[in-house]
Amino acid sequence: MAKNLISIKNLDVKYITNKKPIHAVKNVSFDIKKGEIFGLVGESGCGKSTVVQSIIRTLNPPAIITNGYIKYDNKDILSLSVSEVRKLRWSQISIVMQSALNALNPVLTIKEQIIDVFITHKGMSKFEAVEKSKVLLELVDINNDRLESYAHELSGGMRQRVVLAIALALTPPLIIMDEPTTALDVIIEREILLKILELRKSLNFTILFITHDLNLLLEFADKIGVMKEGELIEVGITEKIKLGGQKEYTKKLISSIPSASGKRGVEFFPEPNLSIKTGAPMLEMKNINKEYLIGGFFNKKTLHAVKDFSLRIFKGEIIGLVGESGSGKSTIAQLITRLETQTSGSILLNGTDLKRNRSKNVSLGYRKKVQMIFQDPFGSLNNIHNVYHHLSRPIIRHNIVPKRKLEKYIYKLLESVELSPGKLFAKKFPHEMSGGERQRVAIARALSVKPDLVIADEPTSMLDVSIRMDILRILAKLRNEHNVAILFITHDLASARYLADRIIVLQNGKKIEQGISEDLIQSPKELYTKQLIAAASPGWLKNAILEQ
Amino acid sequence: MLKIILISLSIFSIGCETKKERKEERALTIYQENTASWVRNFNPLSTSGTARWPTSCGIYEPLFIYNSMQGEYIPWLCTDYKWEDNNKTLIMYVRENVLWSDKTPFSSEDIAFTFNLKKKHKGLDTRDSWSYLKSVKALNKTTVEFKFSRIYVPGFDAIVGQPIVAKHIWEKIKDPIRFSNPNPVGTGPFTEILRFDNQVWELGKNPNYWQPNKPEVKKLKFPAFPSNEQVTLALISGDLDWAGAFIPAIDRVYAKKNPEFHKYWFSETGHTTFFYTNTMNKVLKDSKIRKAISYAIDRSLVVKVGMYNYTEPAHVTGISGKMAKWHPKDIETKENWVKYNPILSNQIFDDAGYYKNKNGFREDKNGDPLSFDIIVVSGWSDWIRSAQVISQNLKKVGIKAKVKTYDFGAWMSRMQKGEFDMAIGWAEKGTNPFPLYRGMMSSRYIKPIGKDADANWHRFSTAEVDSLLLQFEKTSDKYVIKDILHKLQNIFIDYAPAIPLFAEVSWGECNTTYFTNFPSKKNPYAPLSPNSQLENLMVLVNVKVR
Amino acid sequence: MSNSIRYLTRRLGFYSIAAWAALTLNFFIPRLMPGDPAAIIFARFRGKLTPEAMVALRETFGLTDGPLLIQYFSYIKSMFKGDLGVSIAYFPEPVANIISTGLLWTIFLAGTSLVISFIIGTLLGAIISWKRGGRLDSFLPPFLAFIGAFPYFWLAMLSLYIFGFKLEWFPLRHAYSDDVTVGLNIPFIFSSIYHAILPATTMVLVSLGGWMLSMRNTMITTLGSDYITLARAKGLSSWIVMLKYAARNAILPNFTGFGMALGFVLSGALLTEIIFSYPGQGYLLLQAVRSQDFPLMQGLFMTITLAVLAANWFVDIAILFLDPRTRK
Amino acid sequence: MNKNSILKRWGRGIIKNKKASFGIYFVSSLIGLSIFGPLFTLDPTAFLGTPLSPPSLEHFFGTNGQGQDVLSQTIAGARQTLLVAFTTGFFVVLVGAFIGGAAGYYGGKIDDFLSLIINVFLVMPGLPLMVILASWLPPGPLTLAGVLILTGWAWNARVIRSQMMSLKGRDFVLAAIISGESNTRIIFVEIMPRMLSLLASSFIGASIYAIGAQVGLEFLGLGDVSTVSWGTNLYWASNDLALLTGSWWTFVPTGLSIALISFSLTLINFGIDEVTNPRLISERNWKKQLPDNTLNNGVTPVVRKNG
Repeated sequence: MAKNLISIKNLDVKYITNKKPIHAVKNVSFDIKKGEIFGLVGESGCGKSTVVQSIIRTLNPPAIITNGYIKYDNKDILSLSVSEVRKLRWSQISIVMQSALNALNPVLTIKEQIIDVFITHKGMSKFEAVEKSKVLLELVDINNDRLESYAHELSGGMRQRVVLAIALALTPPLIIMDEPTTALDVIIEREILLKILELRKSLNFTILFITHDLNLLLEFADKIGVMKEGELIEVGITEKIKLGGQKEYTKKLISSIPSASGKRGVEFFPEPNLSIKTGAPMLEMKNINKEYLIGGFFNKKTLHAVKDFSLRIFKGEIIGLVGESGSGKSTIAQLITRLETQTSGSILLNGTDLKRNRSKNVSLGYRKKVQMIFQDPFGSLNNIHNVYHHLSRPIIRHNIVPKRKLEKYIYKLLESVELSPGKLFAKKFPHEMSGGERQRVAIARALSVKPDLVIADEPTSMLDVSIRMDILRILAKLRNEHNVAILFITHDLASARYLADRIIVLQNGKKIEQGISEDLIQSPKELYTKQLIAAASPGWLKNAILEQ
Repeated sequence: MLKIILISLSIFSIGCETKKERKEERALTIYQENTASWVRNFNPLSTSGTARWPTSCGIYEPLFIYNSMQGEYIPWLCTDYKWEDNNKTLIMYVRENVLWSDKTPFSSEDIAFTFNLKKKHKGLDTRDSWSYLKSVKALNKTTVEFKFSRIYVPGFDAIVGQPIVAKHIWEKIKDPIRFSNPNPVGTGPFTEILRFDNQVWELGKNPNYWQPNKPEVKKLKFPAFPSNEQVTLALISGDLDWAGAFIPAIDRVYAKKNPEFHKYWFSETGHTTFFYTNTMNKVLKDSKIRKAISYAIDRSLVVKVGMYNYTEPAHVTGISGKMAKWHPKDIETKENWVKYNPILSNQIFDDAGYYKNKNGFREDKNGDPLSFDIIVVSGWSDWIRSAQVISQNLKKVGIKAKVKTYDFGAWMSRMQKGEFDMAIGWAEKGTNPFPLYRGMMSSRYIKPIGKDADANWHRFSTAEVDSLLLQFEKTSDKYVIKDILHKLQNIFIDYAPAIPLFAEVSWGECNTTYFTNFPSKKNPYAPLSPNSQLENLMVLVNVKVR
Repeated sequence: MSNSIRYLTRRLGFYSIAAWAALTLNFFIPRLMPGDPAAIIFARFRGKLTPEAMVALRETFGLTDGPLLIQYFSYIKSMFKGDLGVSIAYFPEPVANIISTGLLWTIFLAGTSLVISFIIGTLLGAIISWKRGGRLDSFLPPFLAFIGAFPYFWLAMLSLYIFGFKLEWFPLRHAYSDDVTVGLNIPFIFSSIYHAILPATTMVLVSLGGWMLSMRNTMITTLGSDYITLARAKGLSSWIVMLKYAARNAILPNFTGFGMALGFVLSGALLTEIIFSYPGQGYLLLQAVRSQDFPLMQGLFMTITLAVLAANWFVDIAILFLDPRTRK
Repeated sequence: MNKNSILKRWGRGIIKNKKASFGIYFVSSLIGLSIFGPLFTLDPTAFLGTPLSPPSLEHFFGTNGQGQDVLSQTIAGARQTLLVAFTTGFFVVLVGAFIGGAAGYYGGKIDDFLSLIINVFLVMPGLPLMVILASWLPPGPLTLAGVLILTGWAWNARVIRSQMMSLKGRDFVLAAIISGESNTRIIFVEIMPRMLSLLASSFIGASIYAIGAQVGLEFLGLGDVSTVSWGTNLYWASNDLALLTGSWWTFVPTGLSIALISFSLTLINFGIDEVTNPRLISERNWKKQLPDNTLNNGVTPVVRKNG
């Protein structure tokens, strides 16, 4: 049995505020053995980052560690003096931070940010440090001429590798990885994880890996700890957790993971409706191109965001539009909602070209027919207005129901998105609700004007895993109740599979493949689609290692 | 820490200031013009009057200097004059043995040249001499003949006051209007520019000056002072020897701090500051009303609040002090409407049919309130204060008078165009009261409202005055002159074309630590104020080193 | 790097538009104001002029009447030639000469105090944000805000009176002592510095708080960012984290402000120069205004505007070096 | 509106904030004094007593160089100075909000054009322009306010523009557009209230600027010195050589009043900043939990009951 590398006992962390202190971490204890990959999973705000930052004591004020021990190498980190902590940092424990763009200083070169580690801890000369840095970069497959680059000059994947390289600089026994791949696209995420595993083999370090994505940990970790509201509710080896663990919450998390392979298998989703593709399409996009001009007067560049894109949506249909960031899927949403105008091509609503109808009434009529649900439930509702305001405005504007029936209509609407009692929720302000509740309000708002088409732009990606399925289920239910068409935009092929009748795959602004959902999942034609499916299937990491 | 810094600073400061000038080296340090930095201009003919102060009263010299203290012409570059040809020709006798500072002899040719230069360049003729001159010729080395195109005896003042430039220098100057004459060659007591920086400059004495053993002072020094406050500080701390600044509460601030050396003398110039009432106004055109307004003004309060009691309430004729000698004998029997008498004032208004309404303000027959604006130049604080006092005085007799300040340009334009009800302003000046009464009552200056008038802004005239003025221009007979001036004063008292406020004084301060023999009340050989231009020459020549 | 050049040319383009706008404003303001400038000028001399003399003088002053548009073009033309006209109050001195007497002094006094106040203020801001909640942090911001709340001239006059007049620690006026020769010699340089201490200190004192607070605020935002946490996690010393990582970033917005302020020093020293009799631009402007010397006024406004624009352009260049993101 | 609305929360926060509440208390009492004070004091323009007499029972703050009562002049001066200051503050924000708001919201060509104007006004040296304009225009509070607005609006417009730009791309604005709201309603009902703290602190900032600039211009004699305001009080004090005559009472009350009101306004702004940007609150509470002399040294403190 391997020794404990680090062991945390009864850790308590509080944030001091003007009012009551916030108890962010409550009585957390766990051990990590040497050579292990320990995964810590939990939803945003559950305290997992606070736990790991306590280990190297980088929590900013107003945080105070109020109880517990962190034993490392027979010493209690929490008893160390400031200079001892500083010595411990990086040489013993290093950290890879969530967003590499934010973790790298924008005004310093990569070189400057690597060499100071060597200079401070190893007392190297500048020249030695630079030489060492070159080796380090090559370790993560980055050409050493990148040393003079700035963070903004690198791609997302490269930045993450650089941050990884910095963490490896002193080959510390323990590396903390705080959501290191969250901001990346699935395929790049895969590459980075493979790289980490490869390096671990050669450099032999222990990993404490933090993520909100349980699916990832199931592939990757040896042991998993589940956190909820500051408490560590369960710790177990991966195999046990995979089977559902012991706690209800863990079970719910496991069951919320959509999968792109195997059977569709989630019982409460209605079957896709494949029978409605008859007659004229409700909305049609014909050969749409969208180019953006970027840069100023003198250095104009064009960005071809959408290339020759066509789409037909019929009444009551759900189409999944799948693509990674930068694939042009959000641009398409903006074109349909007319927040942007296409460079060429035409959009027809019920057979009428939008370009020809520019008068205000027509556009108001269009607004009534096409509605949208945004990705970020915290941003799409205005903090200064309550739920009633958000729902009543479009109803009044489009004159959906007479004034005296307004209140009742709103309450009913809220209840239809499972916010009951409606009367209570109508009075709430956005900041008084959870993310899931907000997103339901947003759905209610989109439905309030009885639209024909709702565009749902990544409606679940900012939500906690455990409630994503609820939102998808509500959307599916509403399609059936209101016979509204939904354009479901997502980067996650698996969730598209659950909701959509048809799926369109986008890459670099181009439609590369489309088809009925199950058909496309079962027998993809394009390599890219295959990669996407592979990355969203259980066991993908092991398969990938095998492939190598 | 702070202590150390301060100590080292003060040591440092001593180090910097050790070279305090020894007594005999001390330059006569003068303040006359407000400025932040000096511009090198010594053109005495400059139309804009922008040359440095001693240019026309130190570097260059005039023919005669009118001494306002003595009321006589002092011969300077000329020794004598005479009128000929029924006042159509003026002969000047030029002083001999005068040298320019470059040792070239001075002669009558220089005088004739100076005047003919002004004829050639109209822009230089700010004294308007060529509107009555026909020719100026040097008859021989020591005589110059001025021929007049029309008889205009008052032109004498302008002619004798003209600073004379050197022909051998100026005949080579192509554009004398724009010429800044950086290295002047003059006949005056101080001609050598020793140093010229933007914050200080020095003027050394003329080695070839024609007055023997004069001046006693070796050099003059002019530091740049941007504000009166700075001047006062400099005077108190002994950095200035002679200044002409308005200093409030001067006894307390300056004189009492060192009674032995800190001296000042605010001498009356004989002129007066006036309160103008526009006679084109339907109410103010009535001389009775103008007198009623005058009765309502408490001049002693105006003088106290506006002028720090540095001057006196004006005489009803508008002239006083050195000019008082022109007063007619029977002046005491005349109506003295500059005396504060609000009861009489109220009565006159009532008699004229302007009654007070229930708010205590007077109305005319149509029920319109009597309401006027007093316009004053913004920033001219003594006038603004005076106007404020007057406004409150008038309120007491039921007249609404609001003080409005305008920037000088806007104020001037309103005055000239006659677009004002009431205003505080200056009057025309001269060696006798003639310019004053001409400016106040001549129809020659009257222009319709909206057109610029050079003088007579309040637009008053009578035929009687016009003919008197014409007579005056043609005579050089002392008795006739006196008689005409008496008549003009009587007319002024009868009609009250403008309301005299207080006598004008000129500011003059000196510090006698290093220099003596400045003019004073006891030794009034000239005004002390360095703002008295030509008369300052006498001071520069006569100041002695202690 | 060609992108940088393009960026700088673009900024230059903007500055020329701004310069043109200022130039035009400069032309129209005096012409739209009440009163005939020529008449006002001569009224001030209190001279008597024949109409012919008046015409002659108008010509010398350049106050010719004519269609506004033609006047405008000839004005633009002469501005391009650097001909700012002839001053009226200092006639016949060219405006350019007068301005040159004060420009260097203003730049010296106001520039030095700006640089000092920027450096000290920024450093203080960095330090108090670093030691947030400390004694310095709870004392300095309100204290400097209180000092800055006084009218500048009020403090300046008081300090001149106390330190200059009563205690005689500092000279009462001018940029250098009257008994030194102007030029590059030690007494002159020392004298200039000595004379600048009091005015510069008052200027620094009132402006310090602003720099400090804005630095503190940006520092606090910066200190919350991930790269600071990472830098700390790397075990670097506090000084390196504060200066190399935090202050280096936080100074950028402050630096843009510095550019603005650098330009304003030319005009901002107006009150200082009046109170301390400092021979600079500011007082000249006030004097030009008081004596209706609009060629001088226009000239001063023009140089000040150009200085502001030039200063901003230099800041653009500096930021290009300081912030690699702009080089994209 | 519900008491949980964010605006109400800010409001409560500001009232609870020590700095802001002190500032509000002082500013509002001074406003009250300036409104009602002149009813109880002597006529500030009347020439009452011996000029430059020191404070006495008859004149609490003494008399100035014209024998006017300094106390009533200080109170009456507050009226005009504050009126000009707050008018300027209001219009600077209004103009800034309109131009900056329009530029930020509409973007494109409108933004290009408006931004150009804003930037031109920004780089135009304000003080000289102010001096020149103030000298040419008829002096008085209206001119002062006008000149201050003209030279002061651009900075606010820029700040509001950038805030508007960041807000208009937010999802809640896009959501409002998609739900069919009109632009005016979006700007004024959805966006502007979100900027309320910015607008409020801009208003206060502009008012502070207006007090300073106004007093400065008047001190130079560019205001209407025949009226009573703080600037003219100081102008006359300097005119009467208050310092050299030692009559401190003619300039200290006004100078202090100006300093106190500007300081109070600054404190309100500190408060607004702290309430709406909690990061700025100094970590006093946090410090209280720690042993003495611990400051943020980059290492999270540990305070355990059992050591």
